[in-house]
Amino acid sequence: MTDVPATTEVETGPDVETGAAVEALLGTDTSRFRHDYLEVRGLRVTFGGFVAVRDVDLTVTQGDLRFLIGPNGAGKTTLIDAITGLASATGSARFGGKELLGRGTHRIARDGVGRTFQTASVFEQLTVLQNLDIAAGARRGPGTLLRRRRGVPEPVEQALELVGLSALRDTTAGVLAHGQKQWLEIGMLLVQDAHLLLLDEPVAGMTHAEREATGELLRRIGSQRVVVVVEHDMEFLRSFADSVTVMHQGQVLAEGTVADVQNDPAVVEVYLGSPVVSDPTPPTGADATPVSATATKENA
Amino acid sequence: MNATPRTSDRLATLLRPGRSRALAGFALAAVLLFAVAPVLLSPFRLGLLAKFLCLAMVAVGIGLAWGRGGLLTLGQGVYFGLGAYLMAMHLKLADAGPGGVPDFMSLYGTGEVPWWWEPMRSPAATILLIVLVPAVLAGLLGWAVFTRRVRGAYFAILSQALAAAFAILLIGQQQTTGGTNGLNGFRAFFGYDLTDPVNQRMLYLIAAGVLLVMVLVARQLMVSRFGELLVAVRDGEDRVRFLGYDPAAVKTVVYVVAAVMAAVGGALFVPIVGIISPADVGVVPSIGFLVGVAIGGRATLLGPVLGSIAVSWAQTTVSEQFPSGWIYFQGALFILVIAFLPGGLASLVRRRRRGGAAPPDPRDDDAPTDPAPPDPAPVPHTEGRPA
Amino acid sequence: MRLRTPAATRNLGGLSLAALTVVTLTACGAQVDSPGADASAATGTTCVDTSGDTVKIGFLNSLSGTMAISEQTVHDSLQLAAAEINADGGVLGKELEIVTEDGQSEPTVFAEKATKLITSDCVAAVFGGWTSASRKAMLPVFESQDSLLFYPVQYEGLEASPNIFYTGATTNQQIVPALDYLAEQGVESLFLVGSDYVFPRTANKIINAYAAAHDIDVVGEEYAPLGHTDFSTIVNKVKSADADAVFNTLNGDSNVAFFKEYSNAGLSPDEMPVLSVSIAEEEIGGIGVENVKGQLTAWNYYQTVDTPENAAFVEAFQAEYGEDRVTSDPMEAAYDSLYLWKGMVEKAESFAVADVQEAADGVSFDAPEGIVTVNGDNHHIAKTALIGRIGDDGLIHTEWSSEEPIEPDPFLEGYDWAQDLS
Amino acid sequence: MDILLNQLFAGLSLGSVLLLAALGLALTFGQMGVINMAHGEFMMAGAYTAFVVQGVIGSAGVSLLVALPVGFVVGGVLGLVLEATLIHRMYHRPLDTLLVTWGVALVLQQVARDVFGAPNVDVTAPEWLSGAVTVGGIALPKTRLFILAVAIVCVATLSVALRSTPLGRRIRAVVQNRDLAEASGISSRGTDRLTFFIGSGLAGIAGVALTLLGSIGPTLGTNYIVDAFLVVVAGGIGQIKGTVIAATALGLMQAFFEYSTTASVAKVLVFVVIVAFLQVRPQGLVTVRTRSLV
Repeated sequence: MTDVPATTEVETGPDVETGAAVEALLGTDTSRFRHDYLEVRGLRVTFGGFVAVRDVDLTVTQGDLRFLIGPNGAGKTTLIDAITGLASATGSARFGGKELLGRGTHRIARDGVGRTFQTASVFEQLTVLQNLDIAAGARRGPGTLLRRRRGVPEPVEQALELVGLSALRDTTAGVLAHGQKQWLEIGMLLVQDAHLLLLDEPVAGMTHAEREATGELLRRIGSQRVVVVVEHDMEFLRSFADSVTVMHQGQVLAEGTVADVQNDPAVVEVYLGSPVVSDPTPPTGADATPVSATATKENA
Repeated sequence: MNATPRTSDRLATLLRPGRSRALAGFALAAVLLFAVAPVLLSPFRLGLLAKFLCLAMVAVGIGLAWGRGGLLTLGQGVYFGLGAYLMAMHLKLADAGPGGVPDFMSLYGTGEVPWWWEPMRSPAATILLIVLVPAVLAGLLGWAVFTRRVRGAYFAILSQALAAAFAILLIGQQQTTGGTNGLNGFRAFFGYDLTDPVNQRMLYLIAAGVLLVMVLVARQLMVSRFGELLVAVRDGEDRVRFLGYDPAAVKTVVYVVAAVMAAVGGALFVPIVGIISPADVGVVPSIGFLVGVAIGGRATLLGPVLGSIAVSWAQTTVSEQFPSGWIYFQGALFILVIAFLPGGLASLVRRRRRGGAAPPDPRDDDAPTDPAPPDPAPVPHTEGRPA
Repeated sequence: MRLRTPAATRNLGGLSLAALTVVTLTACGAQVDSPGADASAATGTTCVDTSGDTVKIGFLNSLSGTMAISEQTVHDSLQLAAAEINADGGVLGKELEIVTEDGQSEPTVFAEKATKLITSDCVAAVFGGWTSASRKAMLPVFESQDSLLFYPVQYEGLEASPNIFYTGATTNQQIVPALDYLAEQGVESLFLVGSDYVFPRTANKIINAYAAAHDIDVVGEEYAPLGHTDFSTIVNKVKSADADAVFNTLNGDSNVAFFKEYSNAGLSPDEMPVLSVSIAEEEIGGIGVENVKGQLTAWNYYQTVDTPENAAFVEAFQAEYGEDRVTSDPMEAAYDSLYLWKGMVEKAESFAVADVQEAADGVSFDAPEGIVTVNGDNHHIAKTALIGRIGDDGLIHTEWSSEEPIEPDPFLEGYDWAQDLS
Repeated sequence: MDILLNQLFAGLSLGSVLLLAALGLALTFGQMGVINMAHGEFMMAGAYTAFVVQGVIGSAGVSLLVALPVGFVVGGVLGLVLEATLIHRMYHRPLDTLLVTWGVALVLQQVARDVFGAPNVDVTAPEWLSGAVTVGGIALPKTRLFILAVAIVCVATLSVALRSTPLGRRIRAVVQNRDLAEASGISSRGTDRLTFFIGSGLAGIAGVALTLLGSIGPTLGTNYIVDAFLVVVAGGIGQIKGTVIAATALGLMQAFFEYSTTASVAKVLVFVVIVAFLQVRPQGLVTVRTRSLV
């Protein structure tokens, strides 16, 4: 089952340049979400006695490809969990004018919030096509559900092309390569018609070329949707991030452009003690102009 | 769209028998059930087969709920019993005549028919209730536990306890349910004399027809988008939730379908076997339903049916020869299949098929998309996450 | 991506629906209210073959499952009786050929296997069954196939089928004498403990009616689910009710837990005796002699019964199955049942069901328990009632006897106080 | 008042029985995710061990005390064999362990039937456990006090062992994060086996203790297995504390429901209460909060 046909390997991977599909997919019906933004205020998550996320404020607008970084345990994933209803939280998280906290996960998803997971989570026993078709179908009625799928819905076809998995549409998702699974997940977010995309380490384990392709894709998506990316890869971040939020011990440590946060002494201090970052060029040190976390917020 | 056969398509196709094969399979089954069996088998063996077909109906539902939906339901005896008891109540009342009192009530009870027996005087109401009561109970229970995300082992154990409680309840209400004796001694089925061999054959044919219809329903559910969604819920309930679906609804639907199938099987079991007692609905028979499903192949369409019939048949014939040997045989078979061949015998068949040539048109399949990878072990991953 | 036509599905559905409709329409048999229904009801066209040197009979006991504990013993004594009869020249000169089937402790299996024995194996009679549920399940089979069942266990009465011979006690040969005995001993209050199933519930109905007519207070009535293992609450209730005696209709395993709890709670046979109707010699070993010694039982047979027939029976049984084996009432009743059938057949000079039924009345047998006689009206057996006390040796010793065989009265029609019962 | 105290004791006693039956499950199911339906048959094996030990030693007074550790070993070894042959290949599919072990349970029951015969056998309670202790007008049967004590000792030993011995730490480490534990050099295979050995051994002890109360027959285990699983489910997974509370609560409920209604109705009521309870707390009474998701 591991013998993914060699002929297909040539053309896998997001293909943003030939992006008629991108326009078709991203361009459809974004009007109702245009100029929407994610607004998090005073968000707090506790597990038992442990405060995982402490009074986080965060604003992300459309067109601002936001990266969320921080050492392990900083609360990045928990923050996403809270926004998507997986972890119960206090405070406020609004998107498209709607309060997200306190609602069921599937209802939040229906309001246009989608996410991916650290370990790509696709339905391994279903084909690529079936995965996308399910992602596209949350609003289907019983009549449609109880009938067999005939043909491929337009958005699914576009997504297949966009994430470069057209040739593998009938392959069981479980046998896809790691990067392909992550593209599939992104594709699922797109057909799901998510307008807030929360991506948890989307390029982990990818080759350099694959990262570049993914980054281009994210940039394209980010221009039309609200996108938050959790990522450890600093090179990737420098190439594609419009802005960065640094979290540490459940709090927002700094926020701003890549350059801003790289020069932030607080950030430097945290990261020097942490081996997680594979950053080949460490921040330039304490003599750089200090930028306070509160000040950089205006950039957002 | 592009219809050129792709290499990857072949892969997918290999997992699915072609449409012609499915059609041939159904036709063969229909011929066997409707033409061959009634001719070849003695009335006694035909009656046995009819009973096995009723049990196979439960298996179809379990195949859907467990094989496809990942819901290990250890309490199907409850729904089987509901259908059976409702039917048995009707038959008892019909035997007693209009306004009459079933014999056992005057013997062991007050000689008054309790109010909740009354609707079963009407044949139409009985048939309606046989479907409605299990559907409503399964719907309520399923919705309650699934929305609270009780799943995996928790659900299995709860459903098992439900079966235990149901049997105790039945036994305790001797005056109205017949207690351990259950309900038996029926004379007629909707006016037809049950001792007449012609009518017994008719019952067999009805059972065969109903089973075929159920298999078709199951097939439609499996190949539909709902079937794909069901597999998705089984393998990644949380992921499905993040796509905007409510997995509880999906699970509840399949649980209800399985419950109704079990109830219909139970309802037909009663006139065919002539008795329903708590011994047929408790914990042990409930697990017994799973044996055939597991051995046949839980995630396939026909695996549960064939497995269930084969196991019942083996139980009858082997136990005729070796009473205690049957238990070793059944136990060992069950252990070996579950541990080493989780896809059931169906996965052996499919494994062999993979060696064969691919059908001409890869997309022209009419069979249920089987989500289980053929090799090495189709593991319907169920959430066993402890917290 | 080619779209699939739905034709295949539709044809298929149509095909099977059509087939179903056709066969259903054409395959209508007799309706109950149509003329001739009664004739077709008794279509038991027998296939019993008596032309050769042998005649087939069926033994149907649970050899697996929960009831195997009890039914295996019955099976053993049936085998013993068959071997004896064959050694003695068979029945009407024909050797008995035994077909054994396993009831698997499930009523539906009993019904299924009974059908098989009658219609496939063509046996002349079937011997077996234990639980009421198994008998109730088999009854319609024997009636519709017009065959014979010999049922060897004491039971709750309220039944009489022309196709069943009941060779164990009915209520007026066990429960009523037991109550007579207790009343004689001056018992004025009773506590009833039973398993939650048909025999205890029916027995307790009778006991309540008896008590009402004989100035006995029933101070408590408790039922435990079958397989119940914790009797502390029930024993607490028994203890606080402080009755003169306990009438115990618990079944099987529950007796063990009950008696252990009973003696642990400091209750003894001297202050509050327990009279049991389901504990035979077989069960005493499992309960533990120290927990039940001195308690009372009501049966029609004990291993200690002092008759030459019993001495021979016990000796033969132990020679066959081992010195450590004990004999009990249901085993003896099963043993009797085969000899009674032999007596009926030889009196009728025919194996045919109708002839046997005809000849049944008055057939008697010098059984280990004493003489037993078939009542042709209700197909039960006249038996002597014995109250016994469990001794240190684990056997039961007769304490009181009705002296005379009691005529069976399954519906208690001869008892004034029981008129409202059914 | 006496009745109230009597029932209180009856409930506690029943709770201790349930606890003994469920404690091993709390380890194998709660900590390892294995749904061992043969747990009841391990109890049965323990009970037959008591029977055999009594036959060898003769004296009832000593044999019970000898049977407890021997029963632990017998149950444990059975568990070890089961783990090594079947369970270890199935950790990733817990529901299948349920079915496999059910098949094992069937076979074990039949083995018992063929080896020891279908009828029940009896273990004589030692002289020093006969009768009752009267406290404040309430007669407390010594056998039940003994079982209560055995349950308490088992719980105490287990929780101390889990908390403060290197073995216990290894078990907890593997339970909480198998991969990490393996990366840290803990052999998860060894730890799995050990956990299963101890869990199954506890079933053996439970079986020995139960000989004081009920029958010893092939189906002994089936009478307890459903209730034992309900205890673990209601108690929540991962901590012994939940199991203890749930067992006690279930025992008390059963005793008081049974007193005010009947034993049958009480069983049904207890089930209803558990379902309702799981509506409120789907993960049981005591849960380990965890961040691991999906």
